[in-house]
Amino acid sequence: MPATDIAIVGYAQTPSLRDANPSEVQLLVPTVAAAIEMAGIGRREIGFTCAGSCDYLTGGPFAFVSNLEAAGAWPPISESHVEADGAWAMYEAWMRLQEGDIDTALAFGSGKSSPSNPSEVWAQQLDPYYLAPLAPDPISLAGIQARALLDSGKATERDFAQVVANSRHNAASNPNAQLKDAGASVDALLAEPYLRNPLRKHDCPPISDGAVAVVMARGDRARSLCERPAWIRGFDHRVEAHQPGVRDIRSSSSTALAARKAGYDGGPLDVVELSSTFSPQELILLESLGLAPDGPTKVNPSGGALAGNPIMAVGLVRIVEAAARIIDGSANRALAHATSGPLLQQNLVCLLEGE
Amino acid sequence: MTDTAKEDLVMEHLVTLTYHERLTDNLNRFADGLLEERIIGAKCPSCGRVFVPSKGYCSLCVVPTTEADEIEVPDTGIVTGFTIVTPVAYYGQTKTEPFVYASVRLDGADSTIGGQDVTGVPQSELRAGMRVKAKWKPREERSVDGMTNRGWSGVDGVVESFEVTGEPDAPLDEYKDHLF
Amino acid sequence: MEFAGEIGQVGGSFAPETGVCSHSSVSEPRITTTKLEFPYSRTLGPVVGAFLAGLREGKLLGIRGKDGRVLAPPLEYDPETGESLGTDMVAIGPEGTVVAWTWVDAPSPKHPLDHPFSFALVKPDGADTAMVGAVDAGSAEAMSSGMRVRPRFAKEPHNVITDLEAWEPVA
Amino acid sequence: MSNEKCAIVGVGQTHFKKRRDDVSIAGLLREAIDRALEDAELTIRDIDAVVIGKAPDAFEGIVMPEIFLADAVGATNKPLLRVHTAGSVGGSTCIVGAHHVITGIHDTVLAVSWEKQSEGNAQWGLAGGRSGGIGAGGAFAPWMRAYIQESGAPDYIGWMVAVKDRRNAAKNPYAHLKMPDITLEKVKESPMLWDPIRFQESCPSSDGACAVVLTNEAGARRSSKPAAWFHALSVKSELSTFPGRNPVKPQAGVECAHDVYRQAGITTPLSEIDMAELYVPFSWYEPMWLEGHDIAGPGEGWKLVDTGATDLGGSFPVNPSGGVLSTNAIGASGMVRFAEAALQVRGLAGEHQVDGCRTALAQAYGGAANYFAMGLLRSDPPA
Repeated sequence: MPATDIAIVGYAQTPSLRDANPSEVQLLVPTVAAAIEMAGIGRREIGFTCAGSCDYLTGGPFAFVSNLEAAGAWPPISESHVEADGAWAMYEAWMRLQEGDIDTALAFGSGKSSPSNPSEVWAQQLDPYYLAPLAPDPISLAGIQARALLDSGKATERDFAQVVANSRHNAASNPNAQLKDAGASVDALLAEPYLRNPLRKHDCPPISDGAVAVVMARGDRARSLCERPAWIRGFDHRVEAHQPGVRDIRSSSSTALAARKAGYDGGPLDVVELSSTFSPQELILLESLGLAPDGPTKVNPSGGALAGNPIMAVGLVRIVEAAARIIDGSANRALAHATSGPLLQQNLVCLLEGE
Repeated sequence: MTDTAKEDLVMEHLVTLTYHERLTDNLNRFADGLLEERIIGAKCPSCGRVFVPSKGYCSLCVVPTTEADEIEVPDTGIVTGFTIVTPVAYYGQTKTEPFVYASVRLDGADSTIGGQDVTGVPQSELRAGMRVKAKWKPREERSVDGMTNRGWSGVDGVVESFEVTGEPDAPLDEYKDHLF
Repeated sequence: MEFAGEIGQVGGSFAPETGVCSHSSVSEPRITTTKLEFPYSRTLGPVVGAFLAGLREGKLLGIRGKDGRVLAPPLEYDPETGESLGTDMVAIGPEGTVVAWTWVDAPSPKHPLDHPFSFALVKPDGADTAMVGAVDAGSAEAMSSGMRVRPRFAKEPHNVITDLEAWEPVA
Repeated sequence: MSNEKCAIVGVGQTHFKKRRDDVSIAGLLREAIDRALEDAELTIRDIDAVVIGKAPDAFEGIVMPEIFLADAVGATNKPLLRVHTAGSVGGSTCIVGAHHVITGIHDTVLAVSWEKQSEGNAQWGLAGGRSGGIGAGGAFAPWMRAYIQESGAPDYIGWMVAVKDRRNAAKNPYAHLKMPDITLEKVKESPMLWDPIRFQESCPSSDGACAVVLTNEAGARRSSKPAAWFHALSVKSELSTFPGRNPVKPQAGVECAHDVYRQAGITTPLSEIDMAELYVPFSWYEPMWLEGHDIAGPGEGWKLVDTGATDLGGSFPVNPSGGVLSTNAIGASGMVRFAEAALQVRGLAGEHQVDGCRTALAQAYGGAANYFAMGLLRSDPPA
C-alpha cells in the first residue's frame, strides 16, 4: 500500500493565457521558482523532479529538453519526464517519494496551445490507421459524445449550459481564469448557435497557454514546511480502450475505477476539481464519481477547464486548485481529476485531505 | 496500383502541422539588433555570465534576465568545436554537399552560437581555436524570419558565415569549456 | 473571447495564415512559423491491412472479439482483455446504423469532405461496435440517431481509411 | 515503511530490422510483450500496470501514441504511464517500472519501449523537421574528437569496438546488423560520416521493441526461472549546454554511476561488476563511458578495449549483445541494455552469455549526453 503521509506544500501557476508572449520555458522559470519559494526550501534540496509536456504541442521533437532549464539542472539532478499532463508527472514524483530516501519532490507541467491549431494536433493523437486520416478534431468527437449523452436521456442541452454558466460564475473570482462572466445566464447561452450540434462554442474549452508546478514533501518535513499541508490520501490513474466505438462514452468507467483505487469511498467531499474540457464531460465525470451537480460538494470552484485549458498543465492545475483550498483551510477533503486521450480515455484521481 | 500483398500492407500519410508563435521579447530585440549588425546578449545579474542570444533567463542561476541586462558583444570570436557533416537525404533536406557545422564563442560571451558555417579556410584545415569574424549579409538580403523560440536558426539569416581572420589561434583555455 | 471552436483559426488574431511578418519596427513582435511535415509510411500488419484491402473491393470487415462480439473496425487485440484476436475476419455491413452524431458546418481542409457533413459513430450491420466516420447527409436536419446509412467507397482507392469516403443516408 | 525488492523475471525483444513491414505498431510491441510474458510464465492479465517509453513522437508522427496503443498493450482498466527522456528513455522506462514495484504500489508491472523508425525518418526528426540536420553523429563527433585528443587513443580503437560489437551481434538472434566476418580493414575503409566516425562505427536505424516484466519477491518466487534483481537504479539529468560543461565526461553520468555503485555497495566497479551493457551508438562511446562512469581511470578506457578486456571472453565484457552499434530502435535501445543485463545475470543470454555472470551494469544516455539512466542487476536478491 502506498504511503499516505505525502503532501503538497508549495504550488504556483501562471494565469491561463490566450497567447502568452513568453516561451514555454519562460513561463516555467518563474512558476517553478514560486512553487519552491512557497515551500520554503532551497532548490538544491529537492530530491526528485518530474516534468510533463508534449513535444507536438510545443512544435517539435525534444521540445521538453529546454524545459529542464526551469528545473535548475546544474549541478545534475535526479529527474524524469512524462509525455503527459503535469498531473502524471506529479504521480511519478509522488511514487518516487514513497521510497523514503528523499523527502521532497518537484513536479511541473506546461504547454502553449496558441502556436498550433489544436484541432489538427490532437487529431494526430488518434489511431493512425482508422482515425487520424479522417482528422476528427476534439470538438467533433465531443459533439458525438454529447449526442450520445443526450440520447441516453441522462442530460439535456440546458444541463450543458448550466455547467458553462457555473464555470463562468466561479471563474469570475479566479485571477488565473481565462474566461469569466459573473452574469452568464443559461438562457443566453442556449440562444447561441451550434458549433458542433449539439455543442455550442461555450461548451468547448478556450485555447490556452500556461504552466504549473507543485512541491511535495513527506511526513514531518511537510508539517515543518507548511502549516496545513494538503495530504495526498490516494492517487491512481486508469486507461480505457482507445476506439470511441468499443467503450461507453456516456460514462467514465476509468474515472470511477481510479477513484476507487485511490481510496475514494463515496464519502463527503468539500471540493471536486475536474478536467472536464467540454461541458457534457463534467456531467459524465460527476456521475462516475457518484456526485450530483447541485449537491453539497463544490464543483470546479476555480471555473475548471472550461475557464482555462492550458493543455499539459490543466490537470495539474486542478490538483493545485484543490490543494490550495485544503492549505487555506476552506476545504478539508477534495478530489482532483486529470484526463488524457480522446473522450476521457485516460483518467487520474488525486484525493487530498487536511489534517 | 499493383496488387502485391506487401503493398496492401502499407499506408501513406502526409502529416503537416504548422505552428505560429510570437518571438519572445528577448529574441525580438536580438533580431532587431542583428538587422543593424549588432549582436545582443544578456548578462546574468546573478553570476555575470553573458548568454548570446539572451534566453530571457540564466539557465545556471534560474533567474530571469530583462532588457536592462542586455549588452552588445563584438562580432568576433573563436571556433570552439565543429563537425564536417556529410548530409544524409531525408524529406525536406536540401543539403547535398558536406558542410561545416561549427560552434562559435563570441568575444565577451560565455555561451556559444551553434551551427555556423566557417569560411576562408578549406574544410580539411578547420580547427578548434581559430579566430573568426562575422561576415554580414548585404543589408537587403538580411532576414530574421527563420528565427524561432526553440533555438533554431539564430543568426544565419543575417550572418553569411564566420570568416577566419588569420590571427593566431586562441589559447585552449579560452574555448575548452565551450565545446558546444 | 476566443474559443477552440474557431476552425482554421491558427495562433490567434495576431497570426497570419501564411508566411512570416517581417516587421522593421522594434515594438512589433515577429511571428515565427514552424512547419512539421513528413510523409509517414505505415506498415499495417494482417488485420488493419485486410480491412483496408477490403475497402478497395467495396467490402467491410470486422473481427470476432474474445467475448464473441464482432468488432468494427477490426482490432488486432481484444480491447478489454488484450488477447490476440488472430485474423478471424468477419464480413459486415454494408449498411449500418448511426449510433451518435455531430454536425460540422465548416469543414477544415483536413476533414474527409469539403462541404458540411456529420461526424458520426456508425455501427455496420453484423457488428457489435461502432466506427467513426463521415456521413454525407446534406444538412443537420437530415441526421438522427438510429438512421440507416450505406457506405460510399472512393473511386480511386489509396489504401487509407478514406477509401470509405463517407456514409450516405439510405433513402 | 520498507521497500519491496524488485526483479526482472521476463524479457522480450522483437527481431530488429531496418523495416518491420510485417507488423503494425501494436503488433511490433506485442511481439516483445508476448515474449516477455512467456519468459515470465505470465499472461497479460497478470500485469497490474504498464509503463511505455519511446523517443520523440515525431519519429512516427503520432501524438502520444501510447494512447491509441493502450488496449493493444493490455492496459485496459490499468494504469498506463508514458516516459520520454530522449535516448535514455528505454532505461528510464525500466526504472519507472521498477519504482512501481519497489514502492509496493503494484506487484507486477510491464515496461515496454519501442521505436518504429521506418515509419518516418530519424534524421528528419532529430533535425526538427528542418533541412541541414547533423544527426546524432554530427552532434557527438566533436566530443569524440576531444576524447581522442585528450586520451591519446590510437584511431584503431574505434574500429575494434565496431568489429567486436558486430561480431557479438552475430550471436544474438534479435540483433539488427549481424556481421560475423567484419574486419578492422572493412571498418577502416568504410566512408567517413562525421570525423572521426566512419559508417561502420555508427549505429543503424531499426524498427523494434523491448519489454520487461518487473515484480516483487513474491512474484519472483512464482517463476520457475532465475530472476535478475535490482540492487541499484538511478536517473540523473543536467543542462544540455552551458558554459563550463564537460560534454566528454558529463557530470550527470559520473553522478549517476556513483549513485548506482553506492546503492549496490560497489567500490571497484571494474573488478566487482562482471559485464556491462552500455549505450554505445558510435564506437568511441565505449571507452568514453568506461571513463565517464569511472569504471576505468582517465585515459585508461581505450586500453581496456585495446587489450580485449571488453570482448565477450574478456575480463569486463561490454555489449555482448552487439549493443546499440548493431541495433538501434532509439526508444527501445535503453531498455535493451537493461534486458540484456538481466539475461546475463539470469544465465539466459544464450550464445552471447558471459560465463559466470552474476553482476551486470545497464546504462542508457540521451539528449546531448545530458540524460542518464543506470541500473545494477545481480543473480541474487538484495539482503
